Amino acid sequence: MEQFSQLLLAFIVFLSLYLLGSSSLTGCINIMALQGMCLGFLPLTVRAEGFHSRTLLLAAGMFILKGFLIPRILLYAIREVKIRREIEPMIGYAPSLLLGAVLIGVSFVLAERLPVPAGLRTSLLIPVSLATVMMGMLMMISRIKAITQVIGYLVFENGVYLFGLAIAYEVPWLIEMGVLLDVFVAVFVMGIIINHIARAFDSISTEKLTRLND
Amino acid sequence: METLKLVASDLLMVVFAPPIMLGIIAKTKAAVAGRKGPPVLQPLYDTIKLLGKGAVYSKTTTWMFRLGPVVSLAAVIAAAALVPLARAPLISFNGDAILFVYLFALGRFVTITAALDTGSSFEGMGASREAAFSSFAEPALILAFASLAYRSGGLTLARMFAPYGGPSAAASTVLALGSLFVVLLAENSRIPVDDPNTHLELTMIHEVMVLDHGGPDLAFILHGAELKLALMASLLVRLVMPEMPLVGAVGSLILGLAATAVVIGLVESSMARLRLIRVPQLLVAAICAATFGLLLTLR
Amino acid sequence: MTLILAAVLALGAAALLSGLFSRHDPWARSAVIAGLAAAAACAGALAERALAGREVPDLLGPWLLPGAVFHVGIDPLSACFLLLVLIVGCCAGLYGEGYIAASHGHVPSTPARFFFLVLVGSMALLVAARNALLFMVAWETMALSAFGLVSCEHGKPEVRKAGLLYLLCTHVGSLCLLALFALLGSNAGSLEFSAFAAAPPLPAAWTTAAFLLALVGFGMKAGFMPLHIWLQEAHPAAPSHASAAMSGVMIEMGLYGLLRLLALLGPISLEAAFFLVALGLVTAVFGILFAMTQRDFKRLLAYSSIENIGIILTAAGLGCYGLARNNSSLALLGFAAAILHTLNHGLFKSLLFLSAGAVYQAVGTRDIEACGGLQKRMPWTCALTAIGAAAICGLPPLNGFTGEWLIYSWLLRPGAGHGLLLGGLAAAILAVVGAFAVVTFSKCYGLTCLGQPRSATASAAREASWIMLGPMALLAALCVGIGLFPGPAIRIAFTAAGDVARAAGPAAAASSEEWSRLLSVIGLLGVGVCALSALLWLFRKSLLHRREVARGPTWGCGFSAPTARMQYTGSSYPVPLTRVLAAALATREEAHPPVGYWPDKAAYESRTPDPALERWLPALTAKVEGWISVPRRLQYGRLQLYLLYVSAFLVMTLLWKL
Amino acid sequence: MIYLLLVGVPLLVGLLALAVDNDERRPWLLPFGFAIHASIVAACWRTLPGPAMDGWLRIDDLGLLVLSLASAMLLVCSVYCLEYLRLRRERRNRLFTACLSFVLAAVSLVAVSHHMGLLWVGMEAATLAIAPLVYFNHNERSLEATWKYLMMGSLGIGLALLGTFFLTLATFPFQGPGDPLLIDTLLSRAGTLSLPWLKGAFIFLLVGYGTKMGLAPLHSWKPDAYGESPGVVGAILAGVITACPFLGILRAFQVCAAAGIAGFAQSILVMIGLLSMATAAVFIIGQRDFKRMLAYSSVEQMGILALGVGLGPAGSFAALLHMINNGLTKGVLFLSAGNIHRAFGGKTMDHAHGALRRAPVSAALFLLGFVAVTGSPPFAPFVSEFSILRAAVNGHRLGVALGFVGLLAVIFIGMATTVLSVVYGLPPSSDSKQSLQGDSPLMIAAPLVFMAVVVFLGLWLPDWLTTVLGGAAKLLNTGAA
Repeated sequence: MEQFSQLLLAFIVFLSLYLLGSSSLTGCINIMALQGMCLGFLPLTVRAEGFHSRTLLLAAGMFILKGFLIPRILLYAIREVKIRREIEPMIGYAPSLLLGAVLIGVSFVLAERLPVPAGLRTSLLIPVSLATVMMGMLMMISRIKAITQVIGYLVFENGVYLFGLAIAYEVPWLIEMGVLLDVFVAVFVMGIIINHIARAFDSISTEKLTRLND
Repeated sequence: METLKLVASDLLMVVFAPPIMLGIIAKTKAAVAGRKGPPVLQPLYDTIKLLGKGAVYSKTTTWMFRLGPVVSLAAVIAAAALVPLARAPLISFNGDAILFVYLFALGRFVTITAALDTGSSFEGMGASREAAFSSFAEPALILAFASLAYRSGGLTLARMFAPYGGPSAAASTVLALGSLFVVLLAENSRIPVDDPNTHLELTMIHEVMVLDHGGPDLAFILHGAELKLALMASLLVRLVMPEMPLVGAVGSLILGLAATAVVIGLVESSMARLRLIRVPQLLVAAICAATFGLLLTLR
Repeated sequence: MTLILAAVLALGAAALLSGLFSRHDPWARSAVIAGLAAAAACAGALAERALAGREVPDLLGPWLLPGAVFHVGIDPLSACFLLLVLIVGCCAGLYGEGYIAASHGHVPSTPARFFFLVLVGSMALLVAARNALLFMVAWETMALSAFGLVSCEHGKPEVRKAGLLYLLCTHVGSLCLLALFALLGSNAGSLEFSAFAAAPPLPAAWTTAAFLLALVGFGMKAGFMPLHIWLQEAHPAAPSHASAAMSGVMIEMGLYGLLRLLALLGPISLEAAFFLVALGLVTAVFGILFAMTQRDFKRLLAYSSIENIGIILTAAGLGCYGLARNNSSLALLGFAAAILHTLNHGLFKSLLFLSAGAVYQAVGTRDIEACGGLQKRMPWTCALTAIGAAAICGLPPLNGFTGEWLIYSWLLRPGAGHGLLLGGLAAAILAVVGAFAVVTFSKCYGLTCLGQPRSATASAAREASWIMLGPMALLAALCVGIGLFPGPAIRIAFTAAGDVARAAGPAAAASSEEWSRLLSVIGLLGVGVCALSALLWLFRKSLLHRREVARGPTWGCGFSAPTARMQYTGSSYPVPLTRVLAAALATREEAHPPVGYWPDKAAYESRTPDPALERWLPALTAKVEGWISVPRRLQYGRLQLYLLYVSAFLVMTLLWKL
Repeated sequence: MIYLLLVGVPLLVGLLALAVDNDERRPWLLPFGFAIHASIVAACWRTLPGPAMDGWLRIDDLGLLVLSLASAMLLVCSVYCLEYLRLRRERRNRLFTACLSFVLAAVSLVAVSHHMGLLWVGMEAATLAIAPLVYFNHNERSLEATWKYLMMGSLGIGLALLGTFFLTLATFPFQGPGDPLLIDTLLSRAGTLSLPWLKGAFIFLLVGYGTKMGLAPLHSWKPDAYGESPGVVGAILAGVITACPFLGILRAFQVCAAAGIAGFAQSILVMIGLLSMATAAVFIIGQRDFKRMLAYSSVEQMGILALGVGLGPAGSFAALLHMINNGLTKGVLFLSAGNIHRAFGGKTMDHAHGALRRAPVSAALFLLGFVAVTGSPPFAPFVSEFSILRAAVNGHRLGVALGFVGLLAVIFIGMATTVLSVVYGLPPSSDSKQSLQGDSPLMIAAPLVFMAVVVFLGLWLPDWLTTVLGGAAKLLNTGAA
């Protein structure tokens, strides 16, 4: 079981890196869906307590939401505003991959300084979640298109959720409440925004959104 | 009785000495130039004649114009009350030296404003020069006074100009004399600072300010100027005059004044008038001399 | 002690009423006059009691602010300044009514009245404040109301500029004072002045900090060079009654602050004392130099305020020297000279500003070159101006001389010591300043009031109204009165100085008596000069009696058609000095001399820029602009960058702190 | 029960607003609803209600301060809205009114929740509810502003959630009753918390809530959102919405102080406080757009708050007082700025000058508000800023004090240049300006009320307020060095 969870975590990190590297929007969304599914499996594996009904529910919810629902919305969005590829990002793909690697290193360094919480089956969870969080941020920073920024934000959310798994047992409702509400709302509102952006600027890039400055 | 004599002698000094000094200066110059020159009492005659004349006032002028001569003369007379002429001055108190300086300043102020009252460009010019040059003369005067005050240990003219036998008395006295003499020349518009009897208004300083005054006003002004000269000269004399009884004192003072007049006459006939731009340099030299004297007294 | 509250409240109420009655001018006017009268009555009685040496108990009230007690008290020092506030405040306020009425709406009446009353009230409160917080509240109220006055006529761009400059300077000063009081408060554990006095001496590093903070904080208000930059801009911008109150009283409040601090904290080091003297002399010399070269007579007056502040600061520095050497008689003399000159300056400077306002309204310009010949058209104003000018030059029969004389007698006092050479030089510098003052004010008065009118408006000038002349006459009367009979003023100054010099008791009283005796002799001599002049006047009258007294044109030295344009001008008058002092002044001359046999139009213009304002300040601002332009690039609108800042900050903090 | 009312009443008002279908009448719901809310808050002042929902809901002094500030400000602003929305007839105001009341509901939730998770939920709700208000003008600029606001906001919220998780992990191994995130639990077990996790939690919460609060360098959305939203929304953003994340940071600080690592938290707070002031100073100088200028001034004020808390007990007292003063003053400034903006049809120095001639009262209020917010007596912010300065000096931190004073001076210079040129001078010669109107009674009444309170607090700090402030400051510094 532990090996499996470790494998999953490693896979998740790999997926985030892949996201950093990939340029096609549909590709990104599919990979995100994949990552979401992995997240769905995780609750069953990381905690020692095994199969609660709660854990099952959580897993199923995540699986559906992150694996299918959100990707659908995003695909709808890009179909709505008719774009396929990310134009040249602010930070190139190779550099952002390198940065991603660096961030993974940083997150492991940070995780070193934190004692491993009791009742956690794998010590890998904390660094991986931190790494995912950071790579999500990196993606939000390095991409031009609004939609890819949303994807980055979702990666960030995944990281937060991963972290939440560590405490899912002690704080019964927080992770559901938080992550679900958060992801749901963020993506929903941003979908609206993106539509507006599309109408206002007949493009989905945030290039145009630099009028307000000093 | 003593004081009565004192007052009488002072009064004589204030009334008669000044014109006579001027007469002597003129005589000296004439003698050097090989002329006969006007009589020594000529300035006195002039004053009396002017007092007898009527007046012409410019339409531009106001009461300020008439106030000028009056107040300037009054200020100088008041200053005279502070100066130790033959013996102790009429009024003497700690700090009267400053008052002495500022009374002259008062006279200058009213003369200047009176000159400006005429609205004449020449008199404005004179006023401007007078104001400018006196602002170099005053620090020299104050510095000289300072050294005298420090060494004599009192800020009263009577003590400052009493005979003094302290350390480095001679040197400091000479320096004070020198600076005071320059100040005297400048303040009384003598050569080399100014030429009292030039006939080109453009080169005048003091004389040009009083172009419009005539009659009694001119008389007041002339006498005021003469008195000012006499007062500063008598200060010089007191600086080197030993202590002696009243009569002797009066006599030596008169002699000293006459000598000063002769010196002034010689200076005037031996030197040319400086270019106006050079005048401040002369006065600054006086300031330096006074400062050096101050250093000596403090050493 | 409640009297001071009554006075302040009366002024505040009057201010509110004058604001309410902005529609009904007469009501507002009566409100102003009533308020001023009431305040004068209350506070005057109080000041009299305090100066008579009777003990006035402090008034403590609860005040629910952290560290604050509503604590007002009065001692001779406060009373002395309170008196000044009242005299100048009432005269200027009364004059202001005439001024506003005569300005035909150029001066917006409501703010001019409201802020003026607030200004006077806050200053009355300021001198009585015994708690740092209360002091700061009064201080800032004063500063802000003055700002309101300065920007009364904010339609004019130069007024806006002046207002902004003033606001910036005064606020920087106030912040320094805040820091200062925070320092003192943390040392004393309370913001009460009494606690400051009782506190243990500050740590060495803090002493320096406190000294500098006080110097900048109070000096910004008082206008020590080079902190004066706002002063010559703001005073011309304000309506004249306000300029009078500001120049006559408000900037003196900076000195009051310094003196109060000295009274609380005790002696400062010898070096600091020397520094103060040097600063004062520099301020005086440059103040009068710049004053001499101005064409705008209100700017000229403002600069001369800087000069007088310098003289006062010199005297205060001499007092500090006395304190540092714990020679109480010297300290007493120095501080007394400072306070006396403060009083005198308040009187003649406000008089001069009031008459400047009258001239400004009559001629419609502040340019000396456009005035002239006013003495025939507005005799009273010009006569009073003459008195003020003579007084500010420190000429004997008037009050200006008394203070300067005290300073001279300090500097040239007999005795030995290494300070003496410096004393002599300082005296010489004071003499130079005095002589320059004669140049300046013979120009200011002579070229403005005398001669022939240089412009059509000047020849059409009319005399000011009586409500404007009355206060001016009162101030002039005070100038002459103090000059001729200085006794009371001297006693006031010495009792006030006693608090600062920590010299009380018989010795102080004796020396005060001594000095007042000497000055009374001078006053009598002044009376003598006046009497003598009168006699000579009569003498001349009798001589000219029954002789023909002709009136003709001014003698033009042979030139038969002199015109007003041929008179000496304000620009050419100080040239002999500006040429010599070119190094110090950097006067810019714009000369087109006549050329050829048939010269066409020739022109000459000279202008003396204020280095602190026109060279150093721009240089500083340019440098600051350069500094901030670098981080400015960070905010150019790209969301990605914003996110980057957040993430970078997060990671940095984690790596650093976790 | 009372908690239910506090959160429910505004929620109900919002739902009603959604239901009512008349733009004329709908705004009238707000003042009444908010007045009820305010009266409930007043009741809380009389007697603090005890904990409810086994400790999840509880008003302590800190919460009471934030709650009262929010309730009062929103009440006054709702009165302002009556007139404002009447002038903005061209827009449907359904969403605006509803969201305004939802904001109050969310803020009340934040204020009363005594549980880090619940507090976070309230913050989330507030973030979302404010977005449509920022977007009220529906033009490209407001769209951009909203976009940036939401992006930054959601990131911040995410980080705050992460911080909350950290806090939970700090309590591990957790046994026993209660929820680990209850403030009381955290405080009672402060000794046993694992410090590395706690530190991490504080940093994440500081960055997350700091982003919402607008501390530099997390502030960059602020000028855009403040500049492009209506004046009244700006007032609410600057006065109320900044107070809630501040409360969140204060809670985290409370735990740190109890766990004995106050020094660590204080050092970070002082650093970020000075940094914020410096950033504000840099951007305020030469700022031509007076609404953006106000935004930067708000950044500065947030920095002052952080600095104050970082300076120990006395500082925290001053900071809490300053939170209230700053809110009210910002109310004055933004409302009057909105009026001036409307009176000139522009919010830069190029469009707007001579406001004193065209909208006298608003301009005067703007000027006074500027003087107040820069800490001049006799206005309230002076008291708090001076106390913070004293706290710094009493702590012998002359460097901090010097920086504080210096930055205040620079900021004053920058603001004065803009404000004076807006207020003074001659208004632009107007040809088609009859559409732009000057002062109107209700819209100057609201800022006048704020101004009155600011002056009053500047001269007289009521002792009931002092006691509550003192209690809150004590809460913050239990066990603080």
